[in-house]
This record gives sequence, structure tokens and C-alpha cells, in this order.
Amino acid sequence: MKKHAAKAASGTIRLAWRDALRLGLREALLRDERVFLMGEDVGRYGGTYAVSKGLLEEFGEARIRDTPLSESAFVGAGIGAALNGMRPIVEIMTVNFSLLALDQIMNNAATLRHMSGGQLNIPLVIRMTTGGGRQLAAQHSHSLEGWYAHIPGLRILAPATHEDARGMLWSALEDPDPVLIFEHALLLGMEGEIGAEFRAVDIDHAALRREGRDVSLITYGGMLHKCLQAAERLAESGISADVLDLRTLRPLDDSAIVASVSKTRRAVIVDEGWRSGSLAAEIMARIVEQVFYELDAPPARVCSREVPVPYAKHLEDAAVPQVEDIVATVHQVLA
Amino acid sequence: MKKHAAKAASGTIRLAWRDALRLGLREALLRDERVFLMGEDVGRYGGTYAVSKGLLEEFGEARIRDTPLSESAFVGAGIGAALNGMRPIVEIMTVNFSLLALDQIMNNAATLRHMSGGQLNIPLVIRMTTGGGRQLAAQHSHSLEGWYAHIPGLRILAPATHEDARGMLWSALEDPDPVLIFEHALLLGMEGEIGAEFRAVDIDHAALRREGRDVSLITYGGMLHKCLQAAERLAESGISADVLDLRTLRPLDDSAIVASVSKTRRAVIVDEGWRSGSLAAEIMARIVEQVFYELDAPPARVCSREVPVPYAKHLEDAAVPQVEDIVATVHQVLA
Amino acid sequence: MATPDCKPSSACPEFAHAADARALLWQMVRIRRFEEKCAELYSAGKIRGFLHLYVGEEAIAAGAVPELRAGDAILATYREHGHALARGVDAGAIMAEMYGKQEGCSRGRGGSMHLFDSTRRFFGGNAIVAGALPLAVGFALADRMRGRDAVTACFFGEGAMAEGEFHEAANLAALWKLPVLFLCENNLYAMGTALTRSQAQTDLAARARIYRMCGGSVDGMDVLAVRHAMREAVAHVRAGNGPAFLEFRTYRFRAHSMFDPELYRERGEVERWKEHCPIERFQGRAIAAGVLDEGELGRIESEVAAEIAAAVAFAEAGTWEPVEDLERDIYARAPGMAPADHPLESRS
Amino acid sequence: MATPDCKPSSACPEFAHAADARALLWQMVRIRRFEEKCAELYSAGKIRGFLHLYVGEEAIAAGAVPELRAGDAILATYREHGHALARGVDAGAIMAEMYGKQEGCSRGRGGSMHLFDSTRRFFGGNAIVAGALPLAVGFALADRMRGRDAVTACFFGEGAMAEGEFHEAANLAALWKLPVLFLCENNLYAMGTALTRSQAQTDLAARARIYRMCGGSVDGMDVLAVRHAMREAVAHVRAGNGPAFLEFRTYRFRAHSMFDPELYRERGEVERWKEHCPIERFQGRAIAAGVLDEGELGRIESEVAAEIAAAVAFAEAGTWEPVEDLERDIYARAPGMAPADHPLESRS
Ligand SMILES: Cc1ncc(C[n+]2csc(CCOP(=O)(O)OP(=O)(O)O)c2C)c(N)n1
Ligand SMILES: Cc1ncc(C[n+]2csc(CCOP(=O)(O)OP(=O)(O)O)c2C)c(N)n1
Ligand SMILES: [Mg+2]
Ligand SMILES: [Mg+2]
Repeated sequence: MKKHAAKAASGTIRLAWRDALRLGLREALLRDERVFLMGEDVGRYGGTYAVSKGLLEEFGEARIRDTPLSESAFVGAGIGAALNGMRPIVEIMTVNFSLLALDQIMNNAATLRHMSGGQLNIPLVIRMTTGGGRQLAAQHSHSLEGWYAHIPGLRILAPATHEDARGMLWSALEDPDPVLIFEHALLLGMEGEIGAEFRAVDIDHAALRREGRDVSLITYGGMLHKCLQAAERLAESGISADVLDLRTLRPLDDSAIVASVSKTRRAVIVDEGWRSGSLAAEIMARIVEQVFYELDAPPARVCSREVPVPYAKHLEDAAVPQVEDIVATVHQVLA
Repeated sequence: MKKHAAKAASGTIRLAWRDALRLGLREALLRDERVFLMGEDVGRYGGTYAVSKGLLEEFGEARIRDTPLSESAFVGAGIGAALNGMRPIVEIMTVNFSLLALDQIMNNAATLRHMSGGQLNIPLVIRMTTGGGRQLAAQHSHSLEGWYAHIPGLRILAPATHEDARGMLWSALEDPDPVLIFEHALLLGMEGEIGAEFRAVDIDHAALRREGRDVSLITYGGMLHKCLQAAERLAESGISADVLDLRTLRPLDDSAIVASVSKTRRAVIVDEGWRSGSLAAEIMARIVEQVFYELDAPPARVCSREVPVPYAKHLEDAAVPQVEDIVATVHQVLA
Repeated sequence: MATPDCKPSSACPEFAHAADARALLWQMVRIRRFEEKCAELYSAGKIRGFLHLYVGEEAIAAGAVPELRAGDAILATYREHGHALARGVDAGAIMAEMYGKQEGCSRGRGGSMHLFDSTRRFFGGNAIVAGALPLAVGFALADRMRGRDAVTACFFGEGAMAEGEFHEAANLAALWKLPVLFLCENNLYAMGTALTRSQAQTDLAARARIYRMCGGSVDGMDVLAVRHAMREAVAHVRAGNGPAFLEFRTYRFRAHSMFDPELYRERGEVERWKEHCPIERFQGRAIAAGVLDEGELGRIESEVAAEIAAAVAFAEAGTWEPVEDLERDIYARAPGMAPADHPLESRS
Repeated sequence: MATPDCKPSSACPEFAHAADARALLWQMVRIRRFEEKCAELYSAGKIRGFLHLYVGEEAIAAGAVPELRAGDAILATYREHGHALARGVDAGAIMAEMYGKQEGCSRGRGGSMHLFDSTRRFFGGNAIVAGALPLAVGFALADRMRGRDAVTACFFGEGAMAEGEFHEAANLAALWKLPVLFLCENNLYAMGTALTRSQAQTDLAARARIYRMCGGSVDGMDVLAVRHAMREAVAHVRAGNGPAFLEFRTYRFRAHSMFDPELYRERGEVERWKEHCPIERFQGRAIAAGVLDEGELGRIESEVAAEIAAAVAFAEAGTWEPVEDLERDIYARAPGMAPADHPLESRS
């Protein structure tokens, strides 16, 4: 791994987000021999996004398994292997292909514990990249993590920081239930600094990434960074924003949402999913249910436009939330 | 059809909801020879829920097609046939199996028009039964219509009345875009009276099924009837409720929602989907976005509990919304 | 299974002794009577939801399941009472499950279609056609990776072979040479759809062999033939030769489920198949061979009757899970809480 | 295809005359040069997203597509520039599409992976592996129901044959004897995964034949062999004998996409395959046969260069669709409105 992670002074390392993901994978493979990685092109190809590069060489074919193009079968096989004592990490190349495995995810992974009266554990992790922004057009640009968060029995994670990119996998593997991790493709190349020592991270709580008084920006994953930029810009016009990184989309950390909104009395939720039926709608509903009388203005949301994401750059940019959209919405909410 | 539909006086007929669905199917098959019905056991078996009983005998094998157990292939074939000039009606036996066809639905049916720059029409109708309440347990009791309503490019219908059960199919076939019709299994045996003459119905607008002043009950499909019962009970305690039947879950009829809530200033949304990420959340978000300052109380929702629906009757009853839950929630909202 | 054409190697041997014959017959009779009682209880409203009976197909579960070891895993479909009983899942717990009582083998959460008993390594009961096949591949993968010589047996109907999941699971198991037994109960119909009307190729074993796994067809109405073929297949798979496929040719004597009006098959066809009733046929042979007599048959019936009566009594006496517990067992742990009462398995 | 073993009936004939040879070569060269230009424009940042090149595989599109009639339908994958060009989709419209301009054949909505031209009955361009196969079955079903003798050709990679959708689509087409041509471009790799590492059975035509459809394998580097096999297959399918399957054995000379570091195959393997370059091979044969000469080759190159230059100019001159139009073409009609500018086809 040394070639990917340059050691920095005082016990921190500077690295790309994809390398943080790889550190997490490697750590998991080293710590527990029941852990293995399985998915399309995770091995010889090195991972579509080079996340698993080098792991085949280090851990061998038995634990770094290239699968055929059979999303339903290898996700289902991951569920079966988890039921039978392993700790599989299944990679679905991108969220766009996960639809082919949705029956296995909803009807088996999410359901078997309850349907068996609590007899079965499914300590399975499914990772996939998500999100638009790279001109891959309608069939390759979905942001469905918020949609998946509808399903009881699943835990849904969306790392945004480098620390979370590295540590969430381990926390997910410690969970006896199926966990889906959505990794935003646009973050993969982002550089950052983290502590050299591997740490599991808390996956039960949202994290306040920036403190403010005037408005709560509630977000996760790829959009966190746009929200932080928006907060920076808002600060220039004297508006101070809380930026809450949800981290876990199911179950939601209600208390963190309530705490932030009770303080700022205004909320803007930013989510790359399509607007109707977005996770943002759910968060608005929860805010209304819990702190309606503390609000100074109706909560607002910034989501993707309701269109199959187009290829042309200017159209794609218009379809997914941008920093300007966030800034403009905050101004409206404060107006 | 005569054996199923007893002619009543003054040009109305009394019939079961499933027979209204069958009248719609038959009418469509009679009117346009491009229409055909395809799905598992729609022919020889007579339809799992006897909806298509008799149609094979009347229309023959070419137009009433029993398919293999291949949800993805026959839904995809429906899309292809629609692209190539037919008007297919694809029946997915229940929503529970539709997950196997979701890639075809989201990545092809919903997307091809836009992705082709508007060159392609997909005049396809997909029908499926939905909902819990018959002790069929976790893998056979989903209510996913609200979840499907997240997908741009689809139109989502949920008939509740006998008139809609008969007429929506035709309206759906007139639509050049893919339409999904969700038929609640608990309604199939319900008796009702409708005009003898076949009518297409308006699928662009919600319908106010009962007028009131104090609260808006916003709902659709199987839950409409529970809401009407709840409204009846509320009337006994002097509370008068608007009952709005959404009918079309995507696109939503915002103006009808706004009109009702602006009048009553209080809303309870009733939806059989799981609570988090429910259609109810979306409606709450839209209410807040559009009529926040007119509200006398935060909107509330009655949804299914977040559990894979259990088999035991008392547990299933506790999991899905009941009339008492609606009544109790209205009382809270009015408190 | 060791023959080059992947067909069972030889005619199956007769049973050796009375105890053996008795055990086979007892299991088939037990399954039959248990399900007849289920049908009765369904009419009485004690059992609800979907109920799929196995009547006519008992020779398969009775012949095949005992060939597995305790450490092997079994996955089945919604038509799985017979497999659960043959695997030793307690009849009372199964009945209580169908009553929806918390003493049921799935706490009343699953019903007829979702019987589970992890202590018997009986992993359901799946109501999605072909949905268990990928799981079975994963079970076998785990056994292989953990160095166990266990096999995983997966039962499914011939209808499931049209699903993409059959194809994907078969390919994966064959590619990775995993110890999976694909056990197809070909009763000729998937609900109302005949095999010949839904699958272009009806030679099911040939379809399995195309993935380079062993595969053969067996008379599923003959419990000895089933046992023999299963024994060979299990040995083949356990020896590390990769997966095997068996087609059991059978027939369901009753409707698909309690809702099925049975419009799609001729009364005569059903009657003809009933002449091959696996129980009557086996009884006749056993009596002719002199290993069982009428008295023994009577004793089996009364033993079975007693067990079923006890199972019904157990179910009747069972209790309803408190509604407050509705949300248990969705997650092992609640957010913000320490790991809950389903601890991680200890590290290997 | 009419032979009992479903293999092409005889060795393929040589080309008959110069015009014929020229047309084949021209198409292959055109596709090759067009894509070389695409790679260049990708590096220049003019084309974005995923770009999958067909270099090395041109003989398939060039040999197969012309065997179809105007009324036939074609569906392809994300590696479909060659098929679109061979089908007569305008090179300028394709290039403009990759630029994201509204003059593109999909208005700039689709990009490289989603070329559409309904007037040429070219129906994409699908980025989900195997996603178009069920659509193809539906196209063929519609033709059959409407009494047309059209066929539907569906191109896909060998990787797609592991997907459940291949199995379901093949079964459905064979069961209903639909006029579908399943055209598998076996370039031995699915991204970085070799066929032998992902599919238990690598005899792809045998796998198709198990569904009781005709199937054979063809040297996909030989445009004449491709054409010959395709001609027989089309005739077979159009005559109402049900679907047919062809495996074209080929190789992609370049990376899977512009992002692929190509870690998974040996340089030597690529070089060996390049020796079978379909263009060089065909040129050599045509010159040896005396139907083409060096001068003609030069003329083809300059014609092609001119066409490509014009295509690039067209794309460069293209315009950006106004952002206000983002939400057009999601629905044909807006709610509450009368039917919009995409009227229903007139009733048949
Ligand atoms: C994916 C899926 N599609 C449809 C159904 C509805 N269904 C339940 S059983 C059945 C027939 C299955 O037939 P087969 O596999 O032959 O098993 P059998 O019932 O004959 O034992 C069908 C269509 C289902 N449960 N799952
Ligand atoms: C369902 C699905 N899974 C994964 C992918 C990612 N992917 C794109 S191309 C490809 C390889 C496909 O190989 P093959 O079918 O042989 O076609 P080729 O690219 O070799 O022409 C993969 C895995 C996808 N697009 N769709
Ligand atoms: Mg069957
Ligand atoms: Mg390939």
C-alpha cells in the first residue's frame, strides 16, 4: 500500500479517497480470515475504479474473487456465504447494476432475519459506486442510496470523508446485519489527510462537519463537499451554516437532525437523488414531525432534476445539484 | 362477461372489483388489436386472482400469453413490443416479483424516450397486484407503488374505485409512455356499482371522494377505503374530513393536494408503504414546500411499520395501517 | 454419477432390511398425513395465507433428505413441509408456525412458506421462485472456503429453471466447482403452466449438464430410486467434483395452492398419476418383498396419527407473540446501542 | 443453418466482384478510422464519458449488418459505433452525439453508449450488459403478431451470456419461435475477465442450442465468413424457423474503455491477434484475388478520411441544447395536458 499512501509527519497520511477505501478493504482482509471480496473485475482488472488494485496479488484468488456477469447470483451467494459463517464483501460495480440483484437484497438479505424469527444473521457488506457527474448518461448515473434507505432490515452507509471511506467498511463488517455502502464515484480521486492508524468509525451517528447558526445543511456522500463549499460561500455573505453529514442513511440519526434544526430553525436538505421520493423528502417529513413549531421557515431541498441523467455536460450539470443551487436555496429559505 | 356482471336498473352494473378489472382488459382487447396480455398464468390458470379468467377462451393464445417464470425477459419483451408498434399489457403476478424486472423497468422503459432524444415511444402498461393483509408474509406483502413513484419516465396509477379499476387501463394504453398500474389485492372481492357504459377515466387528476372542512385525508388504492371508514367514524365525533384519492402517484396532482390542504389547514397522509421514504413523506414535503404558512398543525402520516410483513394475523394487522390508526392520528393532528 | 454421461450408474438396489423400509414408509406417510391435516386446518381457518401441499411428491423428500449429514445445509421452496419434516424439524413447531404462534419454528413470522430451523441447518422456505438458488451457491462457497466437507442441497420446482437465477447460480456453482446439489422437483406444472408450454428444452438434466455439471433424471415417485440417485450425487459432490443436478419426475396430486381452481389439467391426467402414488407403490413392494406387513402399516399410521395430534395440540396451546415485539429481529442491534442479543459468531 | 447440427452449411464462397469487395473493405476501414478519430478526440477532451472501441472487431458489423433489410431492427451494446455506421446512421450525427450536441443522433442525451436512429431501425446502444436481449425478443414478437416478416438482430458480448437475461430471453425466443438473431461477439474478455474464468461452458453455440435454437460459431475476423453465416442465419430466421444464434470469434485490439489499464492480458496475446486483423487479412485476399488494387485502397482511405473530417466538422459546428429543454422527452405529455407532440401512432 505504501506506494499509494505517502506517510506524512505526525502520524497522518495523505492519500486519495480511493486509496482510503483500499486501506479499509486491506485491513478487513488482514484482520479476519472470514472476510473475502467478490464482484465483477475486482481481481485481475484491479477494480473498475482501481479501488481493489493489488489485492489479488496480496490475498490470492480464493479471497479476491472475480465473478461472472451475474449480479443476482453473486449477491445471493454473498448472502448465503454470510449465513454460513463468512464475512463477504460483495462489490456491485455500480449502483446502476444493483437493480439486477434487488430481489436478493430486498427479499433475502433484508428479510431473512425477521422472517426466520431471529434465527439468522447476515453479516454481509455490499459496496457499490453511486452518483452522476462523469457524463456516463442515464443508465450509469443513478443515485439510488436514498431509495434503498426505504428497505427495513438494511443499513445504508454513505462515506464522504477519507476517514469514513477507510473505516466504515470495518464497522459494517462488525454489524451482524446486511450493510450497503455507497461510494460516490466523483470522490475517488479526492486527496485528503487522515490519521495513519486504522480506526473503525461510528456508523450510528451523523457528524457535524461545520458549525453554524443560521441554517442547517443536511447532506451526505458526494454532496457533503458541495455543501461545505456552499457554506464557505454563504459565510462570505455573513450566513453561517451547520453542515450535517448523515453518514448513515438508514437508520437515520434523528437526534442529530433535530439538534441541528432546533438550533438553526431552518433546514436545507441536499441529496443527489431524484426529487420526488428522495431521501430529502423523508428528512423534511421528520423535521416537520419533530420540530415543526421551532421552524422559522419551511425546510427546503436541493435534489436532482427528475430526468434520466443526460450525457451532455451542460445538461448533466443542470440535472444534478450544484453549489450555486445550494447557495440560492439557502438564500430563499432565509429570505 | 355477463356471468360476472349482473345488470342493474338504470344502466348500472353491480360487480366485484376484479370483474371491473376484467371488463377493462376485455374492452382494451376488443378496441385495439395491437393490445395483448402477457404474464405468468394469465391464460390457462385464469390469472392468479382470476382477473383474466375467460379471456384466453375469448381472445386466443396469441393475445393472452402465458409466459415462463422470467420476469425480466417478459417485461423487457413488453417494452420491445411496445417500441415496435404493439400495445402490450404485461402482468407481473405481484409487485413482489417485479424486483426481478426492475432493471428493465428503470433502465429501459423509463429511460429510452429521453436517452434517445425523444425518438422512442413506449406505450406499455404493466399491471401488478400490491399490498398486504392476507397473511402472505414478508416476501409476498410489499407495497412498493410509492417507491416506484420515484422513477422519472414512469406514470404510476393506483385504482381504488370500481370505475377506476375498469377505466384506468384504457387511459393508460392511450398514454405513449410506460404506465404501471398497482391493483390492491384486498380490493379484488369488493362489490360495487358502476355505470354500464365503458368509460376511460382521467388519469391526470386526483379525485375528492368525500368533502370536509377540518382535515385532509390524502391517500390512494387500498387505503382509500380505510380512509373513508375513518372519515365516517370521525364524522360521528363531529370532525369532517376531505378524503382525497390521489389515483396517480406519479406525477402527483399537486394542485389537488394544495387545494384540499389550503382549505382544511391540516393533513394526514395514509399510505401502506413502509414509513421511511414513503410516498407520504413526499407529500408532506410538497405540502410544506407549498402551503407551510397555511398549516394549523404539522402534517402527519400513517404508514406501514418498518418491518418485513409478518405472517401471524395480529402482527400483520399491527404492521399495516388500520382505520383506528387513521382516526387516532387525525385526533392528534386536531389536538 | 461417476459415469461419463453423468447418469446414475446402475439400477438401484432393493432395501436391505425391514427397519430401512419402515423408515422410508414412515416418513412418506408422516408427510402425507401431516399435510392432509394442514388442508383440513386450512378449511377450518386455523392456517391462513398460502398453503402449498406436497401430496404425491413425498418420495423425494423422504428418499433424498436422509442422505444428507447433519452438517449439510438444505434450502427449499414454499412447498417445503415435507423437506422440513424429513430433516427432523419438529412437527409441532411446524404446525405452530402455520398457526402463527410464537412457538412456531419461525416464531409465527413466516407461516407455511417460511419454515426455518438453523439447528437442523434447514434454511427455509423461500417464496420467490428460484430465490434460494444463489443462496445455496453461497452456502457451498462458505463451506469450501472454511475447508468443511459439507454439501448444500437446494430443492426447487421445474418452473424455477426458466428464471435467470437458475442459469446464473448453475454457472457459478459449476465454474467454481462448489458442493451444491441442485434438486429439481419436476411436477410438470408451474402453477397452471405446463413445462412444455414454458420451456423450450424440456430435458432438464441436459440443461444442467450444459454447465459442465453432472446431471441425471430419476423417477421421483420411487423412493428407492430417489435415494439411490441422491446417494450417488451426494458422494460425487462431497468428493469435490463440483455440483450435481437431479431431476425428480413427479406430480402433485392436489392443486397448486388452496386457491387454485385447477382449470389447466385434466382430471384424467391427475388420476393416472395417482396410480403411481409413491406410498402405495412402496407399500406394495415392501409387502411383496416380505419386509413389511399390514400390521406394521397400521402401526405406522397410528404412530403418525399420534405425532400429528400432538403437533396440533402443541400449536393450539401455543401463544401469540405480543404485538409490542413486532419490531424485534429486524436488526440485531438498534442504532446507538451496543451489539445486542445476537452476538457475532466467535472468530474462527 | 438448415443442417441438422445447426452449423453453417458449407464453406463460404469468395466474393463475386470488385464492387462487393470494395463495399466490405470500405465499411471496415470506415469503422476503424472513425474510431481512431474518436480515441483522438477523447484525448482532446471533445468526447467524454465511457468510450468503448470496436477496433479489431469490424468484420462482424461490416459482414453482418448489410444482410438485414431496412424493415429489420437492430439492438446493440455500448460498443456499437460499428453497427450504427454499418446500418447507415449518419457519421456526423454519431460524432455530434459523442460531442453532446443537439444535432447528435440522440440529441446529445445518450453519448457513445446510446446511439439511436429510429428511421434506420437502430434501437441503441444499451449500457446494461444483456439489457437489450429481452427487448429484442419483444421486437420480434411484435413483428410476428403484426404479420411482418422482419427479423430482429441483437448484438452482445460473450460476457452477457452469464447474465440471467440471456437465459430468459433465449428460452422465450425459442419457445415462441420468434424471429430473433442472437449475435454474440466473443472477444474472449468481459472487461478484465476472461471467458474461461467466468463461464463454466465455453462452447457458446452449444449453450444456445440447448434451448432448441440453431446455433453456430464463425471466425469473426473474416468478413466473408461472417457474411456467409449471417446470410444463412437470417434466411433461417426469416423463414419462420425460430431464433438463431451465432458466435463470432473475435478480439478487441484496444482496451475495454478509455479507462482500462489492461492488466489482465498479455501483450503477446494482443499482438498475436493483431496478426489476424480483419482489414489487413481481407485486403490481402482481395488483392490476391485481383478484385482490388493498391490504388483502390488509397481511394477508400481518402473517401473515408473525407467523410470523417466532415463528421467532425459537423459535430464541431453543432449546438448545445438549451438547458431549459432539460426536461423535454421524459414524458410525451405533461399531466393535465392534451396529448403532446409525440402523437400515438395511427391505429392499425
Ligand atoms: C419470482 C416469482 N415469480 C412468480 C411467483 C408466483 N409463483 C409461485 S409458485 C409458482 C410456480 C412455480 O412452479 P415450480 O417452480 O414448478 O414449483 P412447484 O410449485 O410446481 O413446486 C409461481 C409462478 C413467485 N413466487 N416467484
Ligand atoms: C449488468 C451490467 N453489469 C456490469 C456492467 C459493467 N460492464 C460494462 S461492459 C462489461 C463487460 C462486458 O463484456 P462483454 O459482454 O463480453 O462485451 P465486450 O465489452 O467484451 O464487448 C462490464 C462488466 C454493465 N454495464 N452491466
Ligand atoms: Mg412445478
Ligand atoms: Mg467480451
